[in-house]
Amino acid sequence: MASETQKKSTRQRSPKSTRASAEEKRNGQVAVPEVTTYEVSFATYAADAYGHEELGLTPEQLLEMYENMMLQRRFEERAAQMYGKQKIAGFLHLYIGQEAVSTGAAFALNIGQDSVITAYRDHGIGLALGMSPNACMAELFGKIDGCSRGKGGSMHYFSKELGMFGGHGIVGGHIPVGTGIAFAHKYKGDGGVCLTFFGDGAVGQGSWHEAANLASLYKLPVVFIIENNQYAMGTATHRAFAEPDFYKQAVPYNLPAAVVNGMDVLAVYKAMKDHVALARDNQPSLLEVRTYRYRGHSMSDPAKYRTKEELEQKKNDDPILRLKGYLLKHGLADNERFDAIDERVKQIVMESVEFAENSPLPPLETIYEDVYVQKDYPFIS
Amino acid sequence: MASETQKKSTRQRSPKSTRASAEEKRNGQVAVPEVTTYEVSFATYAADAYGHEELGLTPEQLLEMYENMMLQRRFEERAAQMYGKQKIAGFLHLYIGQEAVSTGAAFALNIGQDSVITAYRDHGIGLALGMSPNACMAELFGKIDGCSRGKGGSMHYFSKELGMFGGHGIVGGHIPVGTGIAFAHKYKGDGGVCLTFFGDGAVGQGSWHEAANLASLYKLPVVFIIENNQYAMGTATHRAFAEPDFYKQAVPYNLPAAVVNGMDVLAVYKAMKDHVALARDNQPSLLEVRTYRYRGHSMSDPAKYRTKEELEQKKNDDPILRLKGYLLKHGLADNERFDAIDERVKQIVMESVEFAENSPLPPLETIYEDVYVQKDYPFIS
Amino acid sequence: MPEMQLREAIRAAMTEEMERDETIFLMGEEVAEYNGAYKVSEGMLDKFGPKRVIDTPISENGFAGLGIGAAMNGLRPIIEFMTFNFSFVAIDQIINNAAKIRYMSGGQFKIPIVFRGPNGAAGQLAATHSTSVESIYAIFPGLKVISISNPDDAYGLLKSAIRDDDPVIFLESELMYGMKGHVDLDPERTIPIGKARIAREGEDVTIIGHNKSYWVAMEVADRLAHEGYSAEVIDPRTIRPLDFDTILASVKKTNRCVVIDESNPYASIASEIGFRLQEQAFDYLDAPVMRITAKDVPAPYAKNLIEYYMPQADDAYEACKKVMYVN
Amino acid sequence: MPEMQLREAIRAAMTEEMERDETIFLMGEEVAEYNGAYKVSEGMLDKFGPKRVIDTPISENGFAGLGIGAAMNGLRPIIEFMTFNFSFVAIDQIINNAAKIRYMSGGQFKIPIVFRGPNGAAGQLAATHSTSVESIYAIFPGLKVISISNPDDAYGLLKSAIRDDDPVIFLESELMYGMKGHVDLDPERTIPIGKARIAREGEDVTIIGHNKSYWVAMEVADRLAHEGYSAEVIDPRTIRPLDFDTILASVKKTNRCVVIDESNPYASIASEIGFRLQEQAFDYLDAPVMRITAKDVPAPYAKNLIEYYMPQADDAYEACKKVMYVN
Ligand SMILES: Cc1ncc(C[n+]2csc(CCOP(=O)(O)OP(=O)(O)O)c2C)c(N)n1
Ligand SMILES: Cc1ncc(C[n+]2csc(CCOP(=O)(O)OP(=O)(O)O)c2C)c(N)n1
Ligand SMILES: [Mg+2]
Ligand SMILES: [Mg+2]
Repeated sequence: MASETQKKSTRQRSPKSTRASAEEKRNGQVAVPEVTTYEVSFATYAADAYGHEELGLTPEQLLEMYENMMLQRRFEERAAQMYGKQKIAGFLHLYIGQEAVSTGAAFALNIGQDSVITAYRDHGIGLALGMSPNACMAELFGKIDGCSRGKGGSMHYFSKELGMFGGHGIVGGHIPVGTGIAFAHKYKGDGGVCLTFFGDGAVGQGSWHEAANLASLYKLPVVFIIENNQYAMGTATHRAFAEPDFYKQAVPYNLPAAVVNGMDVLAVYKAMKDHVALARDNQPSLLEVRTYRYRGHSMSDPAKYRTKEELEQKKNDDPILRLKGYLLKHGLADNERFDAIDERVKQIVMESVEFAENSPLPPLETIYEDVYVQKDYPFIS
Repeated sequence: MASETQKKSTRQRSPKSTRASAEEKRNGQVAVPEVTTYEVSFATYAADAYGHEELGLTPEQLLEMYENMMLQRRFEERAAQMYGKQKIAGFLHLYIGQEAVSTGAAFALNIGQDSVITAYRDHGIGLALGMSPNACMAELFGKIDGCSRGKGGSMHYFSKELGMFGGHGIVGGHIPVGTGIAFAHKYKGDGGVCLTFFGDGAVGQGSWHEAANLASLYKLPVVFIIENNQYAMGTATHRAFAEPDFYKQAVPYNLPAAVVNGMDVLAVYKAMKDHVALARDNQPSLLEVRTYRYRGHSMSDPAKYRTKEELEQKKNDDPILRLKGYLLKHGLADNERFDAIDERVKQIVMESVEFAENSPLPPLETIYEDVYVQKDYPFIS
Repeated sequence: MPEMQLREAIRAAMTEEMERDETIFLMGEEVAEYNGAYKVSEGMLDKFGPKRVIDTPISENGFAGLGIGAAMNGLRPIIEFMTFNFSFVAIDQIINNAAKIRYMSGGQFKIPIVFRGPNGAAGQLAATHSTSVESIYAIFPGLKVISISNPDDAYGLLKSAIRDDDPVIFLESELMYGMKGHVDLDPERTIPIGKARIAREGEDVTIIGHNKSYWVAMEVADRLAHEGYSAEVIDPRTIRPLDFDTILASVKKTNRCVVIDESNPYASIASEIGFRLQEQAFDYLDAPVMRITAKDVPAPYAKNLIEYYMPQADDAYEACKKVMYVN
Repeated sequence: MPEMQLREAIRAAMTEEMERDETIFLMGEEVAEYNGAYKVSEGMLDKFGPKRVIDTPISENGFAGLGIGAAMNGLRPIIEFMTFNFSFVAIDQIINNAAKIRYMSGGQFKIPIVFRGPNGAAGQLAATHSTSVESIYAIFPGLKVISISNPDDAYGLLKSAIRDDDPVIFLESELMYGMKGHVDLDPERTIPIGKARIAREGEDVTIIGHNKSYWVAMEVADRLAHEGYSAEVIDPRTIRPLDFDTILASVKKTNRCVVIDESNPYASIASEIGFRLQEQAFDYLDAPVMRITAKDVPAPYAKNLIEYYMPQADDAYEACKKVMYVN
């Protein structure tokens, strides 16, 4: 089983001691400490390494994945437009380019049983899990029919029903929360696992360190997923981290780790499947998923910190086109089929905008709702 | 040079990729990700591995080390007595058993140029650096002649003159501060380095993770020293950490790491020398020093979480006796010499108690002093 | 009604609730094998086992967040801070997650969690170990804040806090853990959150004090009684929501008020109570509301200084005399 | 006097001070290569180089602590929080280290550090990104807290803050960064910490507001002026220490006071000002001090809700009328 291989590969091998400096010592120089070397392993889920058959996926499922990714893409493109029209305000962080990560993850879960938590770049995973595009768009518009009743906005998608635990705006702040969601799954014995997504930038936060140790110590059913899109706002990973190979973050916690090509939904799916399986066995783990965001950090970011060439090159590696290419190449779908899907997605997104437009603003009195469960809480007024 | 060996040993070697599961794949089973192994090294500073000559220490210096350790020991034994007599209150955390760490460190520094910061178990390093036993005892008594004017107490020894930056009570909270002290050394180009001590328990705090990355990223002259005395209050390391080999904490920050036997002052001294040298080269590093505290966590702790046998065994490995044995064995000092030192230490400590007794309580109006540099700050009254 | 220590009352409340509801667990540093840094949870590991009484690493931010996630996912955690001073490394979790997630999710998630532990100064522990946190947490809508002064209130209010579906900050005191008092043990009995206790009825002045300051208030009331003045003493018990109706009614009767609060003065609970009184009892106040608080400095170590730092019964007594215009 | 944006005034203050004193450096997320998330530090990397204008990882606790250590060891750091909401993950450093180390060391170390960045709500950013932190930091002796409302004050007070030998929390506002105003640029000019500004003299009511609320106060004063009422407007500018003398003198003249404060109401700066006024101007107050604050809820996202959440000029206007007993 892949999961076992994973597990094993993280145990470190017997250390090899080497008197690295015996020579110096013979020369009568100062004593030199013994140097010991130990080995650490990680797995790599590469692009184009997995065929749908070995993954147990039908062509129809691949097409669902395609539609799932396309919906995220088109939804956000439209959201960006609406932001331009000032229908949406505040921060809007687009996920475009990263859709293989959300889709690969969502398809590896038992939605309803499992849980997901992520940061503010949350439209992708929300839609991937099956949140209503209408409610999602209405949330961006700040309307009462929004998934969070207009209280949360772009950064705070939640769906209790689908196990979507948010949408969180404090970088790193949700990582311990994800660990706790997993804790509850294990405590209740409900078989659920929690995928805890965070950005490369969030790796800098102490909350990650604490959560990783807790998860490993308590053997919690959690998969930590670093969505390494190579930038935190304007900061490239190597400018913020002495060690930008994030899979190495697993070592101090004795966690299995893997690097995943996040531009290939099949590689992501496979990695998620394997690591969700570990989690179901109460073995937490770490995935570093290498991906890329096409847009700026948020709507106000001109993204001058990267070259056009870099961006173009990444766009050539587009996850949606890759899956489409796979399906076409293997004769599993024709262009007509794609056109139909694209058209349907377009309709869904258009409808969501209409829905959001027509949804009322939250009545002013709702400002006092949802603060407390207690109905008659005496607010200061 | 040892420091270079160190440096090198932390670079990881070229990764070896292994198709761990080629076999499975041939068997037509599911695809398995490629597994890559990389190597990481750490150095070990073992007990009894270093002679004073190769370390460039004279017998007189060894005797100074002995006296330095003995002073800490006797000072704290007397402090414990005074606590029993209610001359001292609040928390009193004794360092007894760990003296080789403070002394080995202090002798490796250029005191005056370099800096030290530690947690609340700070009497040992304070005295090792040369803080006045009188001022130190008076601080415990909460008197105006205390090193912190009676405002800080046991947990807050400071000496600006000696580069003793405290004495800090929030577990992990001082680790970033130590990083900043080192930052200033580098910024000013004054050649100083900062030793940042913390306990095994503090490794659980996110502040460590953040500080380690910052230090490595900015190449700061800091040595992080985990004083692994194997317990954080009543919690043995393996009960708090998924990976209790703390030298592995260095991996995600690409820091050189070493494990040091903290019961042998010569091993500690050697390790500190090597790593201070790295720091002077702006190469931060991590030392895991394995040591042991003989007393409870604080005065109220009966230490039921460990066996008498364990304690006795550790006491047999006493750092002061070890150094004494070394000196005797090599004929570098005789018992008379030790008696004279012991007597002097006894006098110093007795005097410190007398001094503390005689020092006045801080006048009430001093409560408003030392809050602000500003002299006429308008306090609310 | 058995007499028991405050720590025993807290333990009894946790134990009864954990017996009643399997989704409740206790987590914190040294709560299990060590039986609690202040022995509050003594014996609970033996009783409930390691699944439900859980030691943590020193990772307050981590386990506070873990508790919040667990609460979102159907459990009812009790998170012990060894002292609330250490909650500062976890404050982002409490302020931004516990207090706000329900709101930001449009009410989809509830977060039934209790953060509990000792608050305030406890003798010569110096500045970082002596902070009163109540006015910080009280700022944040989404949280409830309780601060108790005696075993029976601790028992009844902790049970309410554990049963409450909203996050609760529950503030105790190291110095009071050994204090004994009668507790009306009854698994079904709770004391409602948001109700102050009129500890002593009086006519001449209202003295308000919570947690340790309550006992200062009682001491002052005793002294005044000897001189023939009758003070009404109110223990707010709940800080958020504050039972201002009870306070207001009392001050409308006595026309005078002194608040004792061991926090630093600026933006304290005393400030808030004083503000609301002048706002809502303007025509009833015969004298300004006075506050007796900790001094406006960090807590010092020296015995005489830390004693001087704390709100002084003498000062409160003088303040009462002053607002009564007697000398 | 040139007219410049608030962000430019802040930049000018930092630049002049950094030119004057080599020990000053600027550190924070995106302050260098990105030129600042809100372009406050634009061009400063080019001018001062990477030694003195330093990008950080997202590690607020780490770099806040780093700044404190650097300050203890002879430097004068300016630490930028992208917003003060993110200071909560670093609050232990600020509260326990910056504010208390000097005290705990018996005055051996000084900590000349400025933590600066925007505070409060900035439109539809939802609950975690809209907190007003001033009343939290104002609690702690050892800190100074400044909150500015216009480019000239920003310039003069930031220079004072940087020169000050004590730790200063310096609160700005995203929404005001683009606001223009005259700034009397002069490397030697500073505005003293702890002095309020009487922005407008008046007789009938004192309106107090800091940061964005200052502008609400001015708007209300304008409206009142049209109706023939003369309001005195005070911008406290420094929150700790509060220039209460100025406030007191004003209220002794007008006998009425309304405080506008965009914090949540409980234990806010408004509470503190109201408390002190009733305490020290009891016989001068012709009406209760009223406060107009953010609503007692987390900040919502929807446009209409967040507008409603903020302190309303209408409400402040009504409050003024009320305390003046006119309708
Ligand atoms: C504690 C905290 N600090 C700073 C910010 C401001 N901020 C928002 S997003 C972001 C970058 C995060 O980058 P990354 O984690 O890589 O996620 P990505 O945006 O790439 O998805 C920053 C600095 C914040 N929201 N919270
Ligand atoms: C943030 C914080 N949490 C908890 C505590 C209480 N506490 C004080 S010392 C300690 C144990 C620390 O152990 P370790 O770091 O190993 O140091 P040692 O006592 O062994 O020297 C704890 C939990 C604290 N002071 N600060
Ligand atoms: Mg990123
Ligand atoms: Mg320890």
